Amino acid sequence: MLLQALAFYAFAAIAVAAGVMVISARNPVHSVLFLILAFFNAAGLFVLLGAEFLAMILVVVYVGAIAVLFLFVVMMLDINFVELRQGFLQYLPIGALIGLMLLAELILVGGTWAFSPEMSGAMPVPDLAGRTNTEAIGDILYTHYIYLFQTAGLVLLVAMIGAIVLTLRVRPGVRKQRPSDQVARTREEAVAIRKVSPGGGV
Amino acid sequence: MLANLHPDLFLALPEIFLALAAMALLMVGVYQKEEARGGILLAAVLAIVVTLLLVPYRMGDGATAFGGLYISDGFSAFLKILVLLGTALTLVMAHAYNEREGFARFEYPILILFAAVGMLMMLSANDLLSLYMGLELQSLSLYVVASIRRDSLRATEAGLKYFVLGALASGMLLYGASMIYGFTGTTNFDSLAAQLIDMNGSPPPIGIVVGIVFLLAGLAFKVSAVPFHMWTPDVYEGAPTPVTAFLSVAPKIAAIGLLLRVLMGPFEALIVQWQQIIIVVSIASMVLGALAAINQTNIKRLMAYSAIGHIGYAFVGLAAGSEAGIRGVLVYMAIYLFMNVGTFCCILCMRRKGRMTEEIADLAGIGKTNPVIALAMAIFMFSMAGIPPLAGFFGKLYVFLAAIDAELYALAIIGVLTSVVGAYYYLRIVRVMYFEEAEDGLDRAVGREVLFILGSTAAVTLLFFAYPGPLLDVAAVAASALFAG
Amino acid sequence: MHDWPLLSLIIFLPLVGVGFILLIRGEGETQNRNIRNVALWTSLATFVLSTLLWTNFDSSTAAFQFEEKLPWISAFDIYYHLGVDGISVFFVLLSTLLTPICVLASWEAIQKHVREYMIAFLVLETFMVGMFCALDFILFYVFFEGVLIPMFLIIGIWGGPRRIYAAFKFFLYTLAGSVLMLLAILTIFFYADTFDIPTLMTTRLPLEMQYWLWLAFMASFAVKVPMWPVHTWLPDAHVEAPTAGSVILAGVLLKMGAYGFLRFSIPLLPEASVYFTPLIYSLSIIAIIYTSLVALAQTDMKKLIAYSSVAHMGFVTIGIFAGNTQSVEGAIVVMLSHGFVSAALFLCVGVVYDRIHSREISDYGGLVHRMPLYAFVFMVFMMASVGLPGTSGFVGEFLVLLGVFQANTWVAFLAATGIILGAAYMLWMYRRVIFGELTKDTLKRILDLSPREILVFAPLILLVFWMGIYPEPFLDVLHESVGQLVERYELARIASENLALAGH
Amino acid sequence: MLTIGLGHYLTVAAILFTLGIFGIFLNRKNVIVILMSIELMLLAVNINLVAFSMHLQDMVGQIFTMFVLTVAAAEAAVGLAIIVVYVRNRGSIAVEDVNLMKG
Amino acid sequence: MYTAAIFLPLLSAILVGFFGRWLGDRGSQLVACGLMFVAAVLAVPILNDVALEGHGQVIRIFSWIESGALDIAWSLKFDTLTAVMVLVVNVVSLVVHVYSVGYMHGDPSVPRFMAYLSLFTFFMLMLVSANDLVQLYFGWEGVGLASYLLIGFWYDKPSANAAAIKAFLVNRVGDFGFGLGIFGIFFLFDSVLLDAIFASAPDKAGTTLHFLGLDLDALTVLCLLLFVGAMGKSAQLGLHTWLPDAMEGPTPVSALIHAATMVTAGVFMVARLSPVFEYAPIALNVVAIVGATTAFFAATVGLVQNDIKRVIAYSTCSQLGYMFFAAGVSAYAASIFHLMTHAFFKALLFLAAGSVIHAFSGEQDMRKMGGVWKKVPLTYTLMWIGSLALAGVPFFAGYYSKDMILESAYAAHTLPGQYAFWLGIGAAALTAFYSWRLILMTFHGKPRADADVMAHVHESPKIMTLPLIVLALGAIFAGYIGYEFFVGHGMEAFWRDAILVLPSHSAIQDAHHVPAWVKQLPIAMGVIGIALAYLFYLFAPKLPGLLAGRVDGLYRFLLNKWYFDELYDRLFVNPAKWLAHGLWKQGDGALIDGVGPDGVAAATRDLARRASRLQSGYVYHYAFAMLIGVAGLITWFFIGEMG
Repeated sequence: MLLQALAFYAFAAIAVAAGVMVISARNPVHSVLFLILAFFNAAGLFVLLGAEFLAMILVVVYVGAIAVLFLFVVMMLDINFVELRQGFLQYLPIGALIGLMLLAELILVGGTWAFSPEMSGAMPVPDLAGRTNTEAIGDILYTHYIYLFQTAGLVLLVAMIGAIVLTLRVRPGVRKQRPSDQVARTREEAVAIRKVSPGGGV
Repeated sequence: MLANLHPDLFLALPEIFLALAAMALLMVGVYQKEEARGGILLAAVLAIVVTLLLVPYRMGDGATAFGGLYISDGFSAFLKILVLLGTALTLVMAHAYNEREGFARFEYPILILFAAVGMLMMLSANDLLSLYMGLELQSLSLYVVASIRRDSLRATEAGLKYFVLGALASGMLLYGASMIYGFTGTTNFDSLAAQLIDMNGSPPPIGIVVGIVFLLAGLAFKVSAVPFHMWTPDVYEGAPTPVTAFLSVAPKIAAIGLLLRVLMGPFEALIVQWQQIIIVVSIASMVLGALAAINQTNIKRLMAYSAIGHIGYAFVGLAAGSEAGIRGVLVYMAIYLFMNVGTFCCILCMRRKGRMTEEIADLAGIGKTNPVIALAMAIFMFSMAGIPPLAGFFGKLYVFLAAIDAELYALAIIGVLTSVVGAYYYLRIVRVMYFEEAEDGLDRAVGREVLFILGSTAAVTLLFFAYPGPLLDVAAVAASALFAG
Repeated sequence: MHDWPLLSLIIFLPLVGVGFILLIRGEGETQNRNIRNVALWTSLATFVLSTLLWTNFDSSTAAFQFEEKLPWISAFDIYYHLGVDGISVFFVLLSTLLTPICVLASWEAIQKHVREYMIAFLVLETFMVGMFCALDFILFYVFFEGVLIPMFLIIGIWGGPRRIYAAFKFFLYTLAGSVLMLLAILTIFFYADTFDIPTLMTTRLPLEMQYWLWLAFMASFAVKVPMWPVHTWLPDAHVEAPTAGSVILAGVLLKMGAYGFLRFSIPLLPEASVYFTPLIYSLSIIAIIYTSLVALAQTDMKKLIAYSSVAHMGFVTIGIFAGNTQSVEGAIVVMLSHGFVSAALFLCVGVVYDRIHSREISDYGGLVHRMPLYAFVFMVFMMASVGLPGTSGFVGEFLVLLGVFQANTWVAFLAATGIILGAAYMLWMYRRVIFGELTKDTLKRILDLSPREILVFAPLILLVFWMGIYPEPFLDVLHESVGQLVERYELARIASENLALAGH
Repeated sequence: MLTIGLGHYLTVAAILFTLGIFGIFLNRKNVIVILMSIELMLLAVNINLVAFSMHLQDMVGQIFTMFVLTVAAAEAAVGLAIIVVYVRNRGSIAVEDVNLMKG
Repeated sequence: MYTAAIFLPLLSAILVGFFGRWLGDRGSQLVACGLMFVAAVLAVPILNDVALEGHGQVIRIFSWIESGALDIAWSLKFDTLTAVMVLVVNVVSLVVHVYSVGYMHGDPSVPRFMAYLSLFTFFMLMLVSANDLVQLYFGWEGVGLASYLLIGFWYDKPSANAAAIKAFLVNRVGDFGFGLGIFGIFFLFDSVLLDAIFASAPDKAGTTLHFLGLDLDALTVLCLLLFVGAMGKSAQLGLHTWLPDAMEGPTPVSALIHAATMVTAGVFMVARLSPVFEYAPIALNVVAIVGATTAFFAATVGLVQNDIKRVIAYSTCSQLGYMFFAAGVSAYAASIFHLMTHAFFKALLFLAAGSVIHAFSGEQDMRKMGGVWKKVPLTYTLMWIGSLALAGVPFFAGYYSKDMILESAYAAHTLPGQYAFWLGIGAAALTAFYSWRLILMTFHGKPRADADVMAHVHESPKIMTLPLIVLALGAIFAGYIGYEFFVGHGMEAFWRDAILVLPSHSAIQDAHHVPAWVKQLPIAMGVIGIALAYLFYLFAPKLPGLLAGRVDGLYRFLLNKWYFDELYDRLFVNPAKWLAHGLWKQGDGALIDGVGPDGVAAATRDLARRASRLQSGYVYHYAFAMLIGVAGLITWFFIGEMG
């Protein structure tokens, strides 16, 4: 119990601290790294909660893919370090006030939670001893949630198309594969029949 | 053959067909020669038209599919038709423009199709999860579409703003969804409704209320209601005009539909709470929409504020929270669709000496030089201002009728007064077109399909009063479907 | 005859004309001439058709006649319901009469956008007539507001130098008033569950509700009438509008507000009307005296006539709310009379404006030397405006004051001072414009009325004398409907007096 | 204090969420950081969902989390793409420079 | 016959007015005079029929206004009063028509003039033959219109235009009272028909009327209101200011309208409504006092005027005062009698004055006349006759009627009666004085006009003098002939029920029995006046100047007509102008528009500027707005939760 509590506080504190650093670090590369740190600790929290599959996903997908993507872009854009300009602090007090008020309210709301019997969900979590978290998710993700699963595929497809549409630049003079050209190639274009006079060579 | 399909798939046929069509067109586009890609846009329109026909064909009466994630009823069908109509019209409008302005990318219609799929999913959502997924499918497509003119600084800035704020909004929405889930233990609309009604009388847990606030904030962003509207003017201005036209109708209608379903379905029991929010947002939208538009010189920006104002009026009907109110909103959105598409047709016609222009001042004197466009524009402007006998008046009439029925007098009074202020800037456009001296006028060549849409939407707007029955009846059926569920 | 949808025919015939005008093709002047002819003949045909209303009118009943009722928006029980009674029939005639006159008056004055101009007038006619015939509240509102569109365009496109300001002021001012009325209409709907005006007339609304509804109606009608202090749009609109626009504005549009009071405020909200009568009295008296004085200071002919309109409409509102037979009938007669007299006065200004392009009184003088016929015509209408017995102006004003005196002597006393002031400003203007020596070079070659202009004025002069000397045919039609109205109002008055007594 | 209940997790999530919002409107220098702030917000939501899921003994929350993660990935991709094209056009990444259109 | 007598002038007006251009000057004159002649001739048998034979009647023509209890028809009521008036009006009008043929010779718009004259006659006839108050009002306003048109006949003259407007407006002030009176009558009697009113007047005596917040005696209030109308039309003190100015019109107009007929309409009205006035003693007293004061006031002003027509105008004013105070002491018959005789001699005086003016080539200032009595003997004689009648010298028409009035006033034995009597006596002396002052200044002494003018002085043509002679005959004999009928022993049979006098108001009967000094005093005063005039203007011409210098203040006071015009300018005209301008610029412009539409528009534009400034373009501001929105709403609900 104690260990669990300690672990929670450690993960939580580091996650929050990393979060603060993400938005306040001056170097965006540092921000990305702090983001990764935050994700790691969140994954830790997930494990504490017993959602180990999600924890793994978080680490693999986020740290492995997204955060790296961030880093990649940050590097690619070769951002200069800009100094904080004036006016940054101008809105800070009022912004902080409103933000803290909101935070206080959200925390208060969290405290009001109480379990009631009607809340028994439609998809009860199976006994962890019997089935792992991963299995439990797998059981329903591809059956009950097939509709959304397919939609998720579409979302990713759109993201892909979007990324390509926006960023792909066809540089003239660069040789590369053009599937459409290849498919559209016809026999007439590809094959030329020449009369070769005998003995004359090609 | 269709009958052999799994019943769930059968019910969701419109979405499935449209998604498959989009993917098929994507394949065609990729493997086709650059020059032959123009046909994709038309094929996309065709796909939408087929879907449009499938919607009433597959209209269930509240039947759910995929374990309660999906619902098909008259309400969703009505709005789906509007959305698809808006999508098709704006796609057709885009054709000539895209060709002319040199960014006829085949991805454009495909992204629009995916967005449409997302909207259809939103309208059929019966679960917070499907709501979220539909919304995101739509939003992601729109972010890309808004900045599809990637070498234009304005377009990319619009896309960036839209994206950043949109992501913030969906973050809020998610947070709200998580709260609602946490405090009720379910995400399904039906069980949500059942649980919330169970509480009968006792004040709802604050967690649910907070959840609703966040959820509403996320949805209000999509319909650009104040104070979640801030992206609207900039995105409207920056995005290419056909995209703006699309943005101004289809996603608005879809998001309004979603709002109606969420508020009247699962959260009907909490009407006391959300009604306050809707009233505040409605008033703020009407006031800001009316005021801020006055100073605009860019017509697309003006249309953005006009859209904000119109959402305020639609919210008046929503605030009533009655069947009449919902019917009013539906009618309002239908009429709004026609007026808006028509207006954007006019904006697409604003070419002078081969260059597009968006300044209101450039409309000067077109009453003389381009009488047809001016007449149509005047019709739309008077209609938007809500002057009878044009269609816009009837839209306002029904929402105010509902508001009065619900005894929301103050809201109604503020509403009609802001409509007077709003009339000022609509009239200003009429004034520029008719009262000011003609300059060179606009270019004649605008594309036949644009003129056709222009003419037909103007005719609908002008003559709606003569035979309003069908739309009203259908809207009534749609509204009652929402209540039956 | 009775099987014909006569009212619908009258309402939509102008639109048929619009259709024809849209089809006209041709070159420059020929095209314009054809357009003018179509507009003229359409409006004349409409007028002829509308006279059937009068000849076939059954003046022995207060019920609505020539009724037509078709479902329109069944979702809310909104009907396309038309009908006229003694009160409304003349306004229909007034509208159909003034339209051809307007067309004729604009024959030469309007040279640009002739097609649009004529379309605007014909559409305007449709709305005006429709408004006076409508027996469904929503239908009424649609027509009532629809009028704004053509009028806005008429002022804005063909108006004077400050036309944009005037057009916007006109439009927004009246719109602001009428949207509140819309809410009142909707509120009534939810109480009475109908938009049907004849049914509503027999519905009694709760007192508390009546007060608010009355104020909402007032907001709309007072602007339209216009009553002090919401009258300031009128001088601007009149001054800037083209002549025919002013004619319609003064001739018909102002009547819409007073008609609204008669048709809605009093029958639907009788108790509230009684309650607010002192308010109407005060505002109207201020209007009469105040605007008459302001008219004295004017240097612009049209503005002067515009202010005089406000004063005349003050008589109308007083008469309506005094609520006895004489005052109400008088109010209607004043409206009709003002309909042609002020219309004619604007036409008179238009005649010289077309020649000299100035409306400043100081730019004229001694016109009688060159334009004796014009001077005569002007004199007739001036005297009618002043309320000289024998002209239509007298009958109405006399009846109103006679009736008002029965209701409240103070009001009659103060309102009667308007007669003195009215004479003062009209005579003053007439003298400066018509009399005196002809010294101005611009006027030395001015021409008297053309045959076309005589044609424009002739029917109006005829009407002025007809109504002044033999108003029986007009009054006959009014009696029953006004009688019913007054009866209801009287009951309400007694009721509220009882209430006041009970309260003490 | 030592028993870690739902409230604890919710508090962490609330803090992270607020930080995310803060990151969006306090950050003036770097557009990419805004994207990271959004990721923070989504992370907070995920913590919320998982915590609720476990305390409700209901799988839906975890499934929701799965989808949120998926979408977040897609969002990041699109967002980064937009930022890339924007920066190509504008030549600056400062948030303050993103105000060509206003009024 | 009856109808023809009334409508022939209208026919004349229409014919001459609309077709004057085709008829030509001569034709117009012929048509107008011809039709007037027929009408005048018809008036004689009418008088005979109605007054002597007693065939009074009401002719209904067609209905006019019908609304609720109000039911008015166009109709002609003939009784003695009407018949007398019709005769007077038609005869004087005929005379003036004929006179105008000569007087207006050479004027560019003769047909118009004739048409106006005929139109006026028609309205006047409508007035006197009205069967109800509204038709009376119709004629009343109609004559006002005609008067306006005729005063402003020479529309090139600014002064004429101003005078015309003034006449119309001052009359409107009177009509304002008259109108209210009619409304009140209807309120009280539920009818405006004269017979119905007369029938129920006795019942209504003593009832009260809630008027302007006060409960007042109904009939008194109504009679006073009606009397205000009469004051306006008959130029009584306070509303008299238009009459002298009205002399801007051509002289025949002054004779017809501003002496013989229109101005007497007020007197006619009071006499006509005698059955009502009789029951309102206070109102009668007011009438008497106002009349007497006017008689004296106008006479004093007449003393010092230099314009020949103005002198006569003030004299008219003064004589009207006599008529009113006669009516005020219930001697209506005397008042109508004087009205008739006055019509003749005053018309004569005016026309003769016109002749003089004609002789002096249009000059009206008496200081530029003189010394021509030998050159224009006929005019001179006629002037004498008129003046003698006016001064009440025995056996001229004025003597009978004026003395009767004074005696009645004395015989009334009321305080107002005594007041009227003494002022009337004073006025009689003044009248005689200014009449001879006029004659002496005009005809005697050294010629003061230019040689040019003097060379042209000549007698007027026959067409002008002939009518004068007709009038002169009237001025001489009308009194003698009419005395018995009007106020003598035959009066009961003559008047029948046209005039009602309560038995207690027997001033006329008593007048026959007043002491001898009462009968002789007016004559004596007249002689004294004449003698003084001779002294001042013939024998000691320096005396007037000396006297004027000695009592300069009084002289100026009189010369400026008691400063009425100045007072009204200060009191009404200038404030109205100032107020008008102020209300327009400050009221409408600054206040209503400034706060109303323009103010709202400006405020809206200002708000609009602020609203669009909110849209700063910065993403973080946008996000901040969303944050505020969410935080605000949540806080709202939290507060709701706690509160």
